[in-house]
Formats: sequence, C-alpha cells, structure tokens
Amino acid sequence: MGKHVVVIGAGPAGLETSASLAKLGFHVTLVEKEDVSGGHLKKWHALFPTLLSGKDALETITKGLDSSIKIQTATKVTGLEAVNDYFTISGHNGWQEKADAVVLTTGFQLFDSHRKEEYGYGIYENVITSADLEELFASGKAFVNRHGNKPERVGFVHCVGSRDEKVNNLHCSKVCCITAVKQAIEVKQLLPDAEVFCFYMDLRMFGRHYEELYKEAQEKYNIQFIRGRLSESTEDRDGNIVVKVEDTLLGKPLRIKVGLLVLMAGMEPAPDTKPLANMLGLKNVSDGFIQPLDEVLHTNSTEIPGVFVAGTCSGPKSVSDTLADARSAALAVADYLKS
Amino acid sequence: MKLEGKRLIWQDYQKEIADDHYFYARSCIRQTFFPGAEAVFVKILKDELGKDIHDEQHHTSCTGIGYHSDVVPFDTTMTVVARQFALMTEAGYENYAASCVTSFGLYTEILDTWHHFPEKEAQIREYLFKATGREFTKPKNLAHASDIVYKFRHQIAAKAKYKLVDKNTGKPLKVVEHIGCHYSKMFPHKGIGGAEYPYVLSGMIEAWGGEVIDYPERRHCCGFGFRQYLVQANRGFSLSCSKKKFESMEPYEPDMIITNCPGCPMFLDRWQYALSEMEGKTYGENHNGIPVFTYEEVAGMIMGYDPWEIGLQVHQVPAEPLLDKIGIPYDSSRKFKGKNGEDLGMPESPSYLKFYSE
Amino acid sequence: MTFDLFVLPFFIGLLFLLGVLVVKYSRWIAMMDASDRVKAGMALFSFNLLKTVNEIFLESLLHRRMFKRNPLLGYMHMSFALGWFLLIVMGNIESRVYSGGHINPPYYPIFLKFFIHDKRVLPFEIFTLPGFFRFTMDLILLFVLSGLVLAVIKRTRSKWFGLKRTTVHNSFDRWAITSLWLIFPMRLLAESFTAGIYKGGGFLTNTLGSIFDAILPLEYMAYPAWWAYSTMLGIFFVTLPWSRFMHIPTEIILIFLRNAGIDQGKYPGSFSEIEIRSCPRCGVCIDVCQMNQAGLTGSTAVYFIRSLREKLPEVQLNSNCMMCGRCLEVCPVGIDTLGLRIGARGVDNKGFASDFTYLVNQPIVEKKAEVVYFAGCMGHLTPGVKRAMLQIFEKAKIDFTFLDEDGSVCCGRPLKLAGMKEASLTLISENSAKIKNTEAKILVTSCPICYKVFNDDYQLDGIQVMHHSVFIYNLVKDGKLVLRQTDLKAVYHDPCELGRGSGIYEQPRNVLKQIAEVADVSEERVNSLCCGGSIGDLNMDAVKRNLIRDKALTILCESQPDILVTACPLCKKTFDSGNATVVKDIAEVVAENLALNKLHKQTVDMVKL
Amino acid sequence: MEKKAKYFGYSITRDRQIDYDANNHDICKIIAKAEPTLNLCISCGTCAATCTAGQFTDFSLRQVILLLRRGETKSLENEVSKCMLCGKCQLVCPRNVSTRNLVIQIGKALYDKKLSAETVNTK
Amino acid sequence: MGELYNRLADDIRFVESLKACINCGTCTAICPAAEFYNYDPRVIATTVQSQDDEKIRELMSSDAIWYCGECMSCKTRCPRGNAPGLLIMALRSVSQDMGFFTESEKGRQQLAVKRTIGDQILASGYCVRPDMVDPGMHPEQGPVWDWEHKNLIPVMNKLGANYNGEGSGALRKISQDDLDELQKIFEITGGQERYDKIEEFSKEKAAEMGLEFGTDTNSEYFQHIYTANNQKHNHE
Repeated sequence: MGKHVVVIGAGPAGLETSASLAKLGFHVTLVEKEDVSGGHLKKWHALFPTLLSGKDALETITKGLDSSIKIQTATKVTGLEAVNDYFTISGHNGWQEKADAVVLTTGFQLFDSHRKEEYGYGIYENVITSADLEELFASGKAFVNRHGNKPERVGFVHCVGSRDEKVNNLHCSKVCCITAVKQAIEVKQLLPDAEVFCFYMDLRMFGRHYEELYKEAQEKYNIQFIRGRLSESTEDRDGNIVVKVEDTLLGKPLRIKVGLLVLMAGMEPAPDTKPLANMLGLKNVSDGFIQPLDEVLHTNSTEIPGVFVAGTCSGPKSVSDTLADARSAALAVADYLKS
Repeated sequence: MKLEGKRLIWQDYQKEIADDHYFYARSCIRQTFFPGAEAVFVKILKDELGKDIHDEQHHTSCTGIGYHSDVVPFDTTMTVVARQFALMTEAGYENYAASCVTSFGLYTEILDTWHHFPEKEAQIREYLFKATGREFTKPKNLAHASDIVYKFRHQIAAKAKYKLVDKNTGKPLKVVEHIGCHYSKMFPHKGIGGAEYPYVLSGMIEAWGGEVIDYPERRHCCGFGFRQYLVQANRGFSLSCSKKKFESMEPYEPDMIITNCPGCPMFLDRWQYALSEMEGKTYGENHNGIPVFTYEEVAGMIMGYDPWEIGLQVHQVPAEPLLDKIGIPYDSSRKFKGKNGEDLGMPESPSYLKFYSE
Repeated sequence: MTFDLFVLPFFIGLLFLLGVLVVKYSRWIAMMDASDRVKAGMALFSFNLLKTVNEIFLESLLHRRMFKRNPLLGYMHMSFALGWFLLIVMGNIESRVYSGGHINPPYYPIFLKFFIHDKRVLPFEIFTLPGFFRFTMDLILLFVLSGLVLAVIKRTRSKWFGLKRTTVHNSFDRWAITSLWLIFPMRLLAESFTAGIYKGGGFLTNTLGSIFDAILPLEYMAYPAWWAYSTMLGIFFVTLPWSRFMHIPTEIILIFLRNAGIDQGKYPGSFSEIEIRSCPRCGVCIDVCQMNQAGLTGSTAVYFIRSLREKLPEVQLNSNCMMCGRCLEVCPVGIDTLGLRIGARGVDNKGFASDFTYLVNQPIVEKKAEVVYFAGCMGHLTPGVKRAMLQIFEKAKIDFTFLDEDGSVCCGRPLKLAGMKEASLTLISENSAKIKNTEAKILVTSCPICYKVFNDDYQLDGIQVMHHSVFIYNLVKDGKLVLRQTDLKAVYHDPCELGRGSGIYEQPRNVLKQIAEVADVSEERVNSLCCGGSIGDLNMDAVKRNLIRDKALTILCESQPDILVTACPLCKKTFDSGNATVVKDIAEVVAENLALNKLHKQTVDMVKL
Repeated sequence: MEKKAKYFGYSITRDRQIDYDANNHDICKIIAKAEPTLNLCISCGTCAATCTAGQFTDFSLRQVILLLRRGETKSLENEVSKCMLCGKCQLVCPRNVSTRNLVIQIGKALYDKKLSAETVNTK
Repeated sequence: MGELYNRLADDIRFVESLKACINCGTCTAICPAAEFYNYDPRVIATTVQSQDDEKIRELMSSDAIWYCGECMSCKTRCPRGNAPGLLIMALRSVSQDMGFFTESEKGRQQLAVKRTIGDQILASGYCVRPDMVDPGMHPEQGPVWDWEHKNLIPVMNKLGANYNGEGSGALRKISQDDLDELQKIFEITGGQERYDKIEEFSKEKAAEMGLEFGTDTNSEYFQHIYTANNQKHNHE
C-alpha cells in the first residue's frame, strides 16, 4: 500500500495507533515533542482497577511497535497543513514530512491544581495532587507527609478542576473517581492505621470492576466516603490541613483535619491541541478537546477528511479506553485510505 | 506554608488603581465608629502624598446596609449609587474611592449588573433623572480606600517613623489581616490578591515591617451579617462568628488585627469585650485583648500621628500595649480628654479586659 | 463380709452426686414462680403422674424418639439406659435374695459378686434361683456392653447411626464418658476375675474367668479390678453434674414439669435451667441445622445450649439462628430451643430501648367488614402477593377491610424473636386495637410471620386468624373460586412459620394441586428447609444467608420443577434472589389461574367430554 | 474575684458544624466490629424509603449510619429506639448491610455508653 | 412553574444566582449561617430549583431565608457559578412584597430593621449615625462607646469629624435638598413602597398577635420582634 500516516503525540494513544496502523501495513511516523515517548503513563505508578504497573503497561504497549515505525522525538509540530489530498507536517527543528492521513493523539494535560486556590496547592505543604501521589508511590519512599510524619488521616478531593465553572471546566474527567479509590486503597495498604476519606460529589464507577473496587475500599479498607465538595482548606499550626465540606447527606457542614490532602486533578485539553487544530482548520474545539465528527458513530473522524483523533485529545479517557480508541482510530484511517 | 505559592496567586490578581484625583465617598459605619480613620486617610493622601482627593459633601449612604438587610430594594440602591456617580461626574472626577467595603462591593456588583443587563442601567438612568434631574458617567476607576493605601504602601513606609516591629526583640509583629467579605469574595478579580489570599492588607503589613499570620478561620466573616447584628435577638450569631475567629487565631499569639472593612474592626473590637463579660474569656496577652485597627489607623500610627488624634482611644480593646511594643509615644493623661484638653469624664473599666487610663 | 475399702470411691461419689443434686433441685424449686410450684405440687398427686412415668419409661429408658430417628442409635442409647437400669434393679433384688431380704448398704448390690461368690452349678443352673440371677445379670451386662461397642463404633462410623456430625465435647464430658465407658468393662473384668478365682459366675463371667485364670495370676488382679470398677463409678458420679449425663436425672424432672403444665415463663428461670441441663448433647440437632451450610456450626442448638449452661457470653451464638424449628422437631428430649434462644436474646438486648410512642394517635381504618386483610411488612415488599390477594378478594366477591393499605405497623413477631418482649407487646396492642376496630370475623394475612404471632400472642376475642393460603383453600372448597388446571410442574415449599410453626401443610398443597402437578421434595413438611431469609436470625450476613438459600433451592429444585411455590412473601423474595427457578406465592399462582366461574368451568368440562 | 456574667439579651451559639476531630469515634468502631457490614453502606436511602417506622417518624437508618460514622452520637440517642426490627430495610439494601443487627448494636452501644456514663457519675 | 417562582425569576439577582445547582454543598461548607443556624443554603437552592410554588411559599414564610448574613462567601466557591446569597435576597424581596415575612420570627424582624436602618437613611442620609447607636439597644458596644456616646460632640470634634456640621467631612449634616433627592429616589424606585409594605404587613401581624404596634422603636410589637428568640434556630 505504502500510504503514509503521521501520528502526533507518542503517549499511549499515539503508540497504540501507530502500532495498529503498522500492522495494517501503513508507513507510520510518530512525532513526539518530548525526548521520550510514553506521555503521562510513564510517570504513573499503577493503573486501576488491577493495579497494573504503569511501567509494565507502557512496556507492553511499546513492545507492539513495529520496527518500521519512524519515531520522531523531541520534535514539536509547528506546521500542519492540508494540501489537496495530502498533508504536510513540519517540526520546529526543520523536520518535515508528507502524509496521507494525520492522527492527532495529543492527549491531555493535568489540571493545574494551583488554580483551585482555596485548596492551597503550592501553598500548604501537605496538599498534593494525585500525580504527586503516584510519584510518591513510584519512588518507593517511606510514606510520610512533608513534615516527615506518617499522616494519621488522608483526604482525597474528587473533581479538582473538573465539573467546575470557576475554572472553566464543565466536563467530568471520568477517571478521577476510580483513581481516588485506587489511591486510597494504596494509601491504606501502606498506612493501615490511617483514616482515609474521599470527598466526592458523585461516584462515577462506570467501568468493569470499578464498583467492586469501591466496595472493597469500603469493606476491606474502611475508607470513608463523604458526599460534599470541598469548600476550602487551611493549614493549622502543625501543618495539618483543615478542610471544610458539607456532609450533604446529613445536611451539616463538617470540619476535619487531615495530615495529607490529595487533590484528584482532572484532565484538561493539552495546550498543543488547539494550535494544531487551528493549523488544520478544525472548528469544533471550543473547550479545547477536539470534537469528533460524531460522538456516537464516528468517534475518530473529524470534520476534515484524513484528520483523525484518538485518545484523550477528544475527551477524558482511561488508559484502556484510550488504547481501544487508538485501535479504532487505526481502522478508521485504514478505511479512509483504502477508499 | 509556602509564601511563593501565595505570590504566584497574587500575581494573578493585580488591579489597576488610579494614581491621583479621587472622589471620596464616606462610609456610614466608618465615620460613626472610627471617624479618625477617615481623617487619617484624607490627611495622608493630601498632606503626605500630595494627592487630590475630593471630599464630596452631597453624597449620602449608598444604602448598602439597608440593601443587605433587605429593606431597600435593588433598584433603589442602584439609583442612589447612580446619584453618587452623578455627583462624581459633576465634580469632574472619574476615579471613585469608597471608604466602605460594603459600598465597594455594591458598586462592583452594580457595575457588573449593568454590564450584563444594559437595559437595567438605562432604567436606572431614567429613575435618577426623574428623581433628581442628574446624569452620570460611570467611574473610570473604582477603588476601595484600602486599595489606594496599598498602592502607596511603600511611599508610606518610606515616610513612616515606626515599623510594625517589636522594638524590644526586633522581631516583626504578628499581624492578623481581616478582609471585609464584600471586598473580593463576590468578584475576586476586583480585589488585590483575589478572594482566597487577598493581598491588600498583607501587602501593607509586609511593607510596614510586620508578619502576616495565616490561621484556619482567616476567611471567616466577622459575623456582622447585617440583620444578624442589627436585631438584638440575632446578635448571638454575630458574636459566635467572631468568637470562632478569635479561637482560631489565638494559638498564633497575634499582636494585632488589621481590617479593611468599616464594620469588622468595630465588631472584632466590641465582641472581645462582650465575650469577656459573658464568659470571662480574654484573648491576647495579659487580658489586654487583641487590638483591632483599621488600616488607616495603622498607617497613621507608623507615620507618628498622635494616637488620640487618630482615634485609638475609641477602641474598647486598649491600644497602649501595642504602642509600647512598637515604641510609639503617647500621653496617657490626654486619652479621654477633649480636643483642647477639656475633661470628658472616663469610661467605666470592663470586668475582664484591661483598661488603661492615666 | 459386707464392707471393703474399695467401695469408698463409689460410695463417696454417690453421696457427692446425691448431695449436688439435692442442692441443685432445691435451688430450682426456690427459683420457681409460686404459681408453678403449686402446679408442680398438684401434679405429684394427679393422674398426670402416670403419664409422666410412662413418658419417662418410653423416652428416658426406651428412647423411643431415638429409635424413630435411627434404630441403631436408639438401641445404643437404650442399651445403656435400660441396661444399667435393669442392672441396678436386678442387682438389688439379687442382693436381697442373698442377704435374706435385708436392706443392704447401697454399694452392696453393685459389688455383690465381690462379697458373695458361690460356685457354679451346671448344667441347669438357670432354673435355680442363684443360677437365674447369674444368668440374667450376665445377660444384662452383655446388653450394656453391646451398647458400649456400638458407642465405640459410632465414634468413627457416625453415619451408620444417622448422624453426619457428632457433638464435640468438652473435658468434663470426656472424663465422664470415659469413666462411664470403663464402668462396664471394669465390672466385667472384676466379676470375671472373681469368678475365675472362685469358679463361679454366669455364662459370661464364668467363661471369661476360666480363660483368664489359665493365663493370668487372678489372685493378684481381682482386687485391683474391683477398685478400678468402684473408682470409675466414683469418677462418673463426681463428674456427672457438670457433664452431659446430668441430663439423666434432670430430664425426668423436665418431663414431670412439662406434664404439670409448666413452661419457660421468664428467662432465665428454673424451667430454662432444667431444660438447659436436660440436653444430653446427643447432637441429633446438629445435622438438621441449616446454619452448617453457612459455616456456623457453632450456632446449632447443642452448642447454643452448652453456651447457656457454661455461661459463655456468646451473643453471636444467641443471635445466629433462623428460628426455623428444625432442631425442635428432632430433639429427643423435646427442649424448647427456640424459647431458650429468645430468652437469651432478651438478656443480650435488654439495653435496647424501644420507643413507639409515635404510634399513639395514628389514624384508624374506619371501614367495617367481615374480613380484614393484613398484608404485613413483607407483603408490602412483595406487591405481587398483595395484588394477587386483592384480585382474589375481588373475584370471590369478599367485602374486606384492608387494614394496612397505607403501610403497616409491624406485627411484633420480629421484636419477639429478638427477645424484646415488652416492645413487641406495644405493637401487638397497637395492632390488636386496629384489628378489633374493624369488627371483622376473620383476619387474613399474607405473612406467616404475622400469622404466627397473631395466633400465639394476640388476644383477638374470637376473630379467626387465617393465613391467606387457608383462606384461599376455603374459598376454593366453597366454590367461590374456581381454579384452572395447568400443565405446570410445581414444588411446594413449606415456610417455617406456617409449617412447623403453625402446622399448616395441607391446605396450600391442596390448592396448588388443583393448578399444577406437585412433585415431592426430599425435605418437606416438618422437615422443610428454611429459605435463609428468616427474620429470626439477627446477625447473619447476606453471603451466609445465600449459602443457606442456595442449598435449599438445590434440594427444592431436584425434580426440576417449572415453578417453586411458597406461601410466604419473605420466602418468595429470598428464593427469588437465588435465580434458580420461577418463584411464586400461592396467592399469585391462584390469581393467575382463576377460571372464569363455576358455570364456565362446567361448560369447558362438557366441551372437553 | 468572682464576677457575674453579663447578659446582653442573646447568647453564644455552639456551632452546628460536625467537628470530626472533636467527636468521639469509639462507638462507631465498636459497632463496626460487631457488625462489619456497616462499612458497606453507600447512603442510597433505600432503607429509609421502605422503613416501617419511617412512615410515622423521620427515622432514617441512612441518616443514623452517617451520624454514627461522623461521631455525632449524641444525635443518635433517640433514633434507633423507633425501629420495629421488621427487616424490610435488610431485604432492600443493595449492599446487603445487616441492618437489623446494626440497629440492635447501635441501640446497645448507646445503652452501654449511658451505663458507663452513669457509673462515672456515681463515682 | 408557579407564580411565585416567576416572581423570583423576575429578579435580576435570581437570574445570576441560580443555574442548575448540583447539590455539592460547597456553599454550606463555608456558610457562617449554616454553621450557627439550622440552615443550609444548598437546600434553599434545591427547594427553589424544584419550582414548586407550595414549597417556595413555605420557604418564604419560614425562618430559613432570614439566617443568611449576605457575606457572599458562597458566591466565591460555587462550581456552577451560583450565589445562594443573592438567591436569598431575591427570596426576601418577594417574601416582603407578598407579606410572607411576618409568618416567621426572623422574618418579622424586618420591621425592626426598617424602623432603625431604613428610616435612618431617609432621615439622615446615612444608614448609621452615632446618636442612633444607643447603648441601651447596643449593650455590647461597651463602656468606651458609652462614654463616647455621652460626649459625642467633643469626641467627634477631636477626631476630625464635622459632626452635624455644614459642608463636607465625616458625620456632616446632609442637607435637606440631598435628603429630598433621596426621598424622591425611594418613591420612584419602590423603596418607599417596600417600607410601606413592611409597616402594613407588620401592623396586621401585630394586631393578630395582640401587640401594640405604634410607630417607633418603643412599641410593644417592635420590642417583641427585636428581642424574641424561640431558641429553635440553632441545633441545641
């Protein structure tokens, strides 16, 4: 066939799309702005619901890559143009390619928790994000808060940067609920004596075995779930975090001190997505996530023939959803290039 | 606590504050309880900084307290505010400086409302014209008086005789800053430093040598709650709110509280008295209470103005221990005397709070 | 010679035992309510006593109930009880014969062969008086020993005796049983050795004695054997009051009191104490208990009663019982295990303060009718049952008052089962007033739980209480309902509270038979299984309940029926969740299979012809 | 020097906020041990919806469990006494919480607490 | 959608204050009133959101809408950009216009606010004046205020105020022309009407309660509403 596809972004979506496209017989170039591929996954310690290690997951995905795939790392795409029936793609470092189809797999960026000022991230030492916690898990360091003490209580705040007009994010990030449950369990495994609380609005346990994990968190680990969105956190003299929340199921405001507060930072569109979409002339990117041609039927196609999307650049997804989406994108590309 | 984190946030909440030519609107509560503070403000701006500040005689209350205790309808309040704007326009000013935080919040709210509902603005213009024959231009710059002091905090520091430093230890004084709720809780971008970590007073405290204390109930309302204080039956609420703050700040051993809202300093001052009388509990060192000041008073203090001229004697919590700490001289015998030294008698001594006189 | 030192262990043991029994019995009598004491006193001088004696003979000696359950087991128990009893009786007669009718010291008949050793007379000695005794006594001893052999076999082959599981005993029981088991071999040895030395004894002891004499120095061994025999008796008597064998003297009292019309009354009380000590720990109740399926073997009646006896504060044990009554059915002593359980729960839960003052001034149903219908809590949870009943009422043109149409006040049975008697009485009086207010003649309920408590604890002044299955049965019998035969194959499940609890087995079956072919179930009627949903259990979690449910479903569905029919909304709901087959309440089956009317049915029949 | 508290015509209000740190969580622990399915509750309210006592009162087991978990045991005191133990809640609970035993355990724990408080008082 | 809901929806503040509440409780968690009163702004939002006129009427007649202190902390945090505090203001307006406010103890207090703050605005041009802060009605103001109140003129003079003076400055006397303008504004914009309604409905209520109504702050009814507390507002 010999048709050439450029995949932009070498996270799980880009890697899996490339692997699938190569298997289908296409020439694939995978462009990545960073020096190393793997996206957010390379920093993630373990994946829900099985606690599969992020490293292992990435290795398995990478193993599927055909040697024919050209991986162009450390290249930020600065030019992307549809010319007749092909595309020209160029990078900041002078790299340039022509392609018959383009797959955008630019992924997401983690919500910057500083923006949720009232939670004190970056101000109070013992307020960290879910990503920080994954790093802490991965480092294998003793589980102590930043004062060197084992926290007696750990709180998880759901929906940080998600479902929040105050930070202009209306969407649900989909994976934070289950991630919080997973991390809460991991914390409990490391600190069996700690009390762990999840402050949530809704528990969106949509995936296979998620609800079961949630039940396990309650049954086996006695993790407490308090329905109420965190209103603010402050620091007491000992560096504990005092949080205020309404226990909405009781209809009473509640104040509780935790030694460590973990913010479940949501997914936001990657900053590179919109510029790339603009270069192509994609219109449906109002919230920064690319709107596929149809959210039910054509989830990988866009309004421009030959331009495809896969993974979280079109909306929050779990790793497994991302991989499935990537494979589905490869088929959509194949379909397009064959016709 | 990491200060860099706060600085990062403060960068996002800078606002433009006019440099000169202010139309000054006085505050009902400020002038009633701490008229010296307003006097200091005008004095510093005029005399020390050489600014032009118009002290308008025809303006009235913005009706804010009536509005927020819901006896005055929104349209009425908007029209009264429009009248203030008209007075400003007529006086040839475009920079509005409000002494009151409630007013400031209300002006902000009204301007925002008019922005979103231009038809409302048109209606209010009509009302105003019909009632008074006046017309107005919206202010080009709207600031709370504390914004202006914040803007010139370094100039004030440069001219100051004293610093917010314990003269005996050389250590900065521990200062609690209390921001009026309506300063930035409604419109975070209209306040310096935003709603969560307002910088307006912290900036002054830093510039004047003090150390800001962040305590868990820092953001809590003083408890005024308008109708919650105005009606005697509700005052328990008001008192309880302040108590919550005192209990929360107490372990940090603050030397003083600075506020930017007219009501808060009065409440935080008086409630310390009421709490001491009701439960025998006093805050601060040696049953002195924690002194509560307006930012204007503090500016006056460090500028070396006579404490009794700027009105520190009308605080129930005595200022003397703090003046001593900083090293500001004062004449005890003149504390409760009239302007020309005439005898006005003496307040009674409270049961628990320390009382200083001659 | 009428005395030897070796009799002392026996004699002291016996005196000790009698002393302990006197103390215990006196305490129980003292604990008894005055009215009960009067009842007991009167029973001593009435014909009832004959009944008691008869029952004691049948149950305590012959072990009739045990025989019914398993002949081998019955024989084993009978050989011990009756055999030993006969040994004592015959021994006494024999000793009198030898001593010329004098009253002998109590040990004398027991050790008669030590004191008296006459030579054997052959060959027709059985027709002589001493010969007769020697023969008979040896025969009885052999009878006892045969039981002993069975008991030993039962240790490893309990299934031959109809028992899958046997009781695990504590150390007192082990001491007692060891000594008991050794008494008779020791007696055999002692008598044989003595017979060997003196060439006396009967067919058994003489034969054995001769053999032993040939190989053993019997003159040195006989005397120690008598010591051993006496010692075993002594140990047995001393351990008896704290061992399972306490049931021997206590059961007699229990039978007497029961026949005197005395029941448990307040708990703990003398009756419950006597019941607790009447448990022989035979373990017959273990196999029938469905708690085994949930892995809660420790909850079975025998261990529950043990915990009461030994005052082990095991709340879990008290609360973990579905109160299905299967153990009650099989208990050879007839101990009211459920009553004891309720009593123990009452003690556990005495701190639970119920407060139903909120029920005061609730609106009363004004409608008056012949029939009042009470769906009950569970009926409300299974709207299908309720709807079916309403259809049936309509079809049969019954004017009725729906007492709990707008929701029920609980019948009080759950509280009663939790031991909260006072609280349940509040609900009972609340409901009673409401029921009476309807001026109905018949109270129909869909819930066997309610049905049981209505019958047992409500004073409804002549209002006839009917479970809906019986009510339907009557309607069908009276021709007010005509049912349609289908080709369904059904099994019927007897709800505990309706079957064992209230004795209603046939009416629902008869109704069902008019609709479907009803297959037999291996465990039905009195042996019916509990569905596992029982509100009788206070503690068991759902996982365990499901194990019980699934096992019951397996047995119920052995014949692969199209439909499992029951007559209890709770059973229905529980079985339904097991997803084994279609589950319906009898009322639902009836409502779905109502023929148009009698006339119509006749027409259909005619067409068929 | 004994000074008389002044009365200003109103009094200080204790806050309604659940102060988790100040609350006593021992009772919850005791009950969770006696009835571990307590932890399974997801506050769905099915129990309260079907509750027999709930027809007549504002009794809500969901609410009771929450209060218990938050250590608000004082508000629990007169709650479980309304329960008739009819068991409907147990049948409808999607998480199979052993609600009846839970109610009994709560009732008893509060009783024990009262008892221990009384013993302390009499000492 | 009922009449009451529509009335609420006419209020410009309502439009800004309630957009599809998600019941997350952020508002209640930091609400000072929810801390000390049996009050939950989340529930208020839910009730109004139901658009059930019966419930809204009940709400407007209850104490619940009068607990808010209008600090607007809720507005800062709501993830849906709602402001229960503003919603409360809309509810209070309708409650007063329709006369529901006299049904609750806290609502009845509106007359006290009107006769103090409200009347003061029109009489002096300011909401508060030092002479109005009577130590008898404000005992918590303490002995220093007591002293100051007794020596208002010299103290104010010392502190640089132009107490009751002509021209500009703190506590100056507002000229009659300015007061007339204020009065006119009140008449045109509905302020006076609001005042009159508060008086009217309160008068009815006073009659119903059998209390002398009067026109000032010394009347029986005023004293009653100013001090009455049935102790049902807090959780104790």
